[in-house]
Amino acid sequence: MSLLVEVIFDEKENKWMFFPKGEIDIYTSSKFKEEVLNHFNSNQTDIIIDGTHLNYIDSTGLGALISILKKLREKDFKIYLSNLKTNIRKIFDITELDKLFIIRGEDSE
Amino acid sequence: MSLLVEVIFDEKENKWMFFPKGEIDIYTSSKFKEEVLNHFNSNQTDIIIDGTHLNYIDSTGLGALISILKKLREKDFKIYLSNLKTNIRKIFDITELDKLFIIRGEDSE
Amino acid sequence: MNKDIVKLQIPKEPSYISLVRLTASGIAYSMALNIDEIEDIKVSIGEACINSLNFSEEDEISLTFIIDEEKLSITVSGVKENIPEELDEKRERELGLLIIKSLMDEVVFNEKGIEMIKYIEDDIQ
Amino acid sequence: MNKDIVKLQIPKEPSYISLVRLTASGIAYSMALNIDEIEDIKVSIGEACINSLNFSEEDEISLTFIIDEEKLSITVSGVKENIPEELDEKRERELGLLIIKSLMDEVVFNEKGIEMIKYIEDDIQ
Ligand SMILES: Nc1ncnc2c1ncn2[C@@H]1O[C@H](COP(=O)(O)OP(=O)(O)O)[C@@H](O)[C@H]1O
Ligand SMILES: Nc1ncnc2c1ncn2[C@@H]1O[C@H](COP(=O)(O)OP(=O)(O)O)[C@@H](O)[C@H]1O
Repeated sequence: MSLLVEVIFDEKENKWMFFPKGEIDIYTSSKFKEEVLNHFNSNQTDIIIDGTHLNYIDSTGLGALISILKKLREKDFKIYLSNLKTNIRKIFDITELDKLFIIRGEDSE
Repeated sequence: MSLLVEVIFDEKENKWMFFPKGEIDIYTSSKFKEEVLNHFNSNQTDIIIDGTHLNYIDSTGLGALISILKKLREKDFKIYLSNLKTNIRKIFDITELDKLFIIRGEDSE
Repeated sequence: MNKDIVKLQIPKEPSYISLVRLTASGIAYSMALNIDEIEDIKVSIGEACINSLNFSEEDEISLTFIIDEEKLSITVSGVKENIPEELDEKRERELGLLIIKSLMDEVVFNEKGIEMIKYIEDDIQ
Repeated sequence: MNKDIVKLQIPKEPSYISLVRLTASGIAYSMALNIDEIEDIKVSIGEACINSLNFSEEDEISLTFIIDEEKLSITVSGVKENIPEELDEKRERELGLLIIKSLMDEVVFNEKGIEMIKYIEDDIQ
């Protein structure tokens, strides 16, 4: 019923890595977006959002991700989603947002 | 939100051992009582009810235990409660049923 | 101060009481009550529902949660304090009331049922 | 056939939506729906509540769960199918409706809100 975000800067890959734990939902998504963009703004690189501990996402969470994606694209940076759980992968399927994001950690990679 | 009861006959101690997993509550307590008494009737010995995996008990569960206790006492057998979790131990405290049952696996033993 | 109200209504059936416990736990959890307090609320609301199941004249049990910064108040319809002498489970029902009175900070009975209050303490630990 | 009705009412506040999801999961779980179906219901009811939060004119969101042997029907008040053109989050709200329509077996909008139905399949696995 809440969200914690672990943030690591991966020096080797030169990317921000975010590990949201819990739920990116109406109650947490704007804080999540803010946190990701703050880190991005402090050091502009590609970013990875790892879904290993992400249990739930709703449309406001998708909106936050889209908004992040657009901000990064303006500066020609990429956003990767990795290790999404099946239930969350399903939401990306349904909404066809799997075409908008680079999804890693799957057969397709 | 349910109850599973594992039953073992301890040959060495010559006692029935019951391991309720889950909740002895209004929805499960009469079945629990029946299951315990069926085993007792098939082979009359002292019994141990182990609370290691018991998460919740309500007043109907207490009633079931009291009813089992009375049936056993009629035949001069004993009922032991072991390894109760703190939240469940608290209920026995409040209701003073700790005086009616032999509670094991604590400092007092 | 803002008061939030959550209402829940269930059929007067044993199988729905675990749902009430779940919902009550969720509310208590979101109020940042500690584990012991959440457990106290879960147990008390369970006992209130069992009582209502036995004594209410309605087909449903209605619950109201009033949430504010300093306390959680829960009312449960159909709960009776006076248990008929002739009832087989009289002592068992009395255990239920004893548990509620021990675990909640304030308990009031009225014509509609029971109101149970848990205060939120600033845990200094 | 018997129909059980559970009603839930929450303040129109983001912080109560996780409580709705929890309660809905509990109901779905007790109907012996499988994990995927429970998840579908949880996600859909979350989206319905977000929509209601945006578009309802009431101060509360009212939910009704009708439970029978073959299906679970959930109505949520204040949910609107037609999303105003000028809204910033128009596409986001449309994603919400798309998710509901994809995950539930039947979806009906009426003047009160939305009704969403999930049928219970006899899983032959
Ligand atoms: N000492 C006691 N304290 C509380 N409740 C008791 C006590 N003794 C009996 N009861 C009540 O009696 C019931 C079980 O006892 P019992 O008289 O053996 O009934 P049964 O015929 O169902 O076995 C329960 O409902 C229980 O609440
Ligand atoms: N391709 C799309 N599919 C679905 N929703 C989209 C899409 N593009 C934008 N949105 C919506 O726009 C919002 C985020 O995008 P953006 O225009 O960057 O807004 P913001 O100014 O909040 O960053 C979200 O509400 C999202 O729903």
